[in-house]
Amino acid sequence: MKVRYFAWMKRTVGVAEEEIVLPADVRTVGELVEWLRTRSSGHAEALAAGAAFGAAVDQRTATFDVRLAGASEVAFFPPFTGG
Amino acid sequence: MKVRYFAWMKRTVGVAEEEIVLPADVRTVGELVEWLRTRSSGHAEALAAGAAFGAAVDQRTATFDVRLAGASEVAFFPPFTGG
Amino acid sequence: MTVRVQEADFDVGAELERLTNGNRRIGGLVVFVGLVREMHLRDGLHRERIEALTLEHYPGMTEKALEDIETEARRRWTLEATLIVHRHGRLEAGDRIVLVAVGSPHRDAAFEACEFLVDWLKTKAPFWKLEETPVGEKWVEAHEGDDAAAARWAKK
Amino acid sequence: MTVRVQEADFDVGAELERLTNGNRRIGGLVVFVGLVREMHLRDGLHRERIEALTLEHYPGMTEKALEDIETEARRRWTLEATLIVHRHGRLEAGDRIVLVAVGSPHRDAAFEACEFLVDWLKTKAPFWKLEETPVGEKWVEAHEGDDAAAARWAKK
Repeated sequence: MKVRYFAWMKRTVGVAEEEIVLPADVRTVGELVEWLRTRSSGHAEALAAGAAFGAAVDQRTATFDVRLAGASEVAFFPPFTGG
Repeated sequence: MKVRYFAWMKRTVGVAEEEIVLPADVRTVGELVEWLRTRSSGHAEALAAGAAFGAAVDQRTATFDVRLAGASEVAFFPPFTGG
Repeated sequence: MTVRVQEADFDVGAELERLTNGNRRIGGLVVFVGLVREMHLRDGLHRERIEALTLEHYPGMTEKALEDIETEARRRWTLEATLIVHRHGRLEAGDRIVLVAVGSPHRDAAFEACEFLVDWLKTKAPFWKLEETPVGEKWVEAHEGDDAAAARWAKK
Repeated sequence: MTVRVQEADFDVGAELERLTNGNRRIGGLVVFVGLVREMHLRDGLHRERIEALTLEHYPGMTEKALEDIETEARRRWTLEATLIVHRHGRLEAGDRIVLVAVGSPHRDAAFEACEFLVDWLKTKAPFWKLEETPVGEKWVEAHEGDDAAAARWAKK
């Protein structure tokens, strides 16, 4: 599964995207966040519990309880500031 | 003083504008309306008591109690339907 | 602040370019373009198509009214640029009638001021529409919705 | 219904001409153009000018989000034509960022739908602004006013 990061999260994690093999016990976006935090200090900082960030599953905005079964791309990003 | 008519009022009165000499006892827009009604049947119809029309004195919208002293142009017209 | 009444069509892109060019304080530009809509008039059993219309106006008063409206908008909102171009004469379905453009640092002010200008234009500017139908010419009657639209701004 | 995300500038007049051309059911066209406003950032004792910004976006998701927003607008209002063009990449003060245009038989619907689209764009489309200041780059933080502006449409 592809995991992507945007804006300042990309710089904090250190990569724009990475391929991961999803562990069997990681079933939701929230569980993925917890698992990713253990990968590096950059991940831990970007995905910290108090940080304001959102997620998308297969390019649609997703809350943390959304299931990952069948998903090919998950993204994390700060609040949108466009327009 | 010049008196002007617009839209259907121009056709009903029969002229787009006319020069009048204001009688001494005609002091307001309302008094001018009453006086103009006596000039022809077209005037009487266009400026009838129940008709919906507005007025302007020197090209600014005016209510019927506005005084005519010093005015050089009075206009009568149906409600605006532009834009 | 620009107000123009003209018979000729206007070029929306060129007008906006001229309006905002060089003003780096504008964050939002809101534009209204009014067009002649193809309409049908139900008259007895027949449904008649309106082919075109003629916009009569009161030269001199029109410019004063548009300037008054624009001054009022600038009193209510912080605006960097305003433009009103209104056509008169004969217009066919699909033709542009009016252009109202408002540039402001903030988009809320631009939206509100533009809608205010359009609502007021409909009720405070001396224009009258004469429609051409297959059965003859017909003066358009005032629309109650327009008065209601203009009236909501009186509450401010 | 058209949604485009592009690095290149757009020509407002040409876009509107293409959008409305031949559609004689449009009575009102409301257009929003968002521009990069020259801003100043207060940072300690210094007032630093923002020279330019870079708009990062999420290709793929952006188009989906813009299409969702447009579909929602068309569900709520009777619209004849809608267009969203959003730029990404580096932009300087005075540059155009976004174009939103809505054509409807009635002006009220056009105004409401255009403002709705702009409010939603700010909060639902995956764009992030990186500002260039004389003291370095700075990611823009989310603006509470934008969430409030988008939230008012949830009541409908």
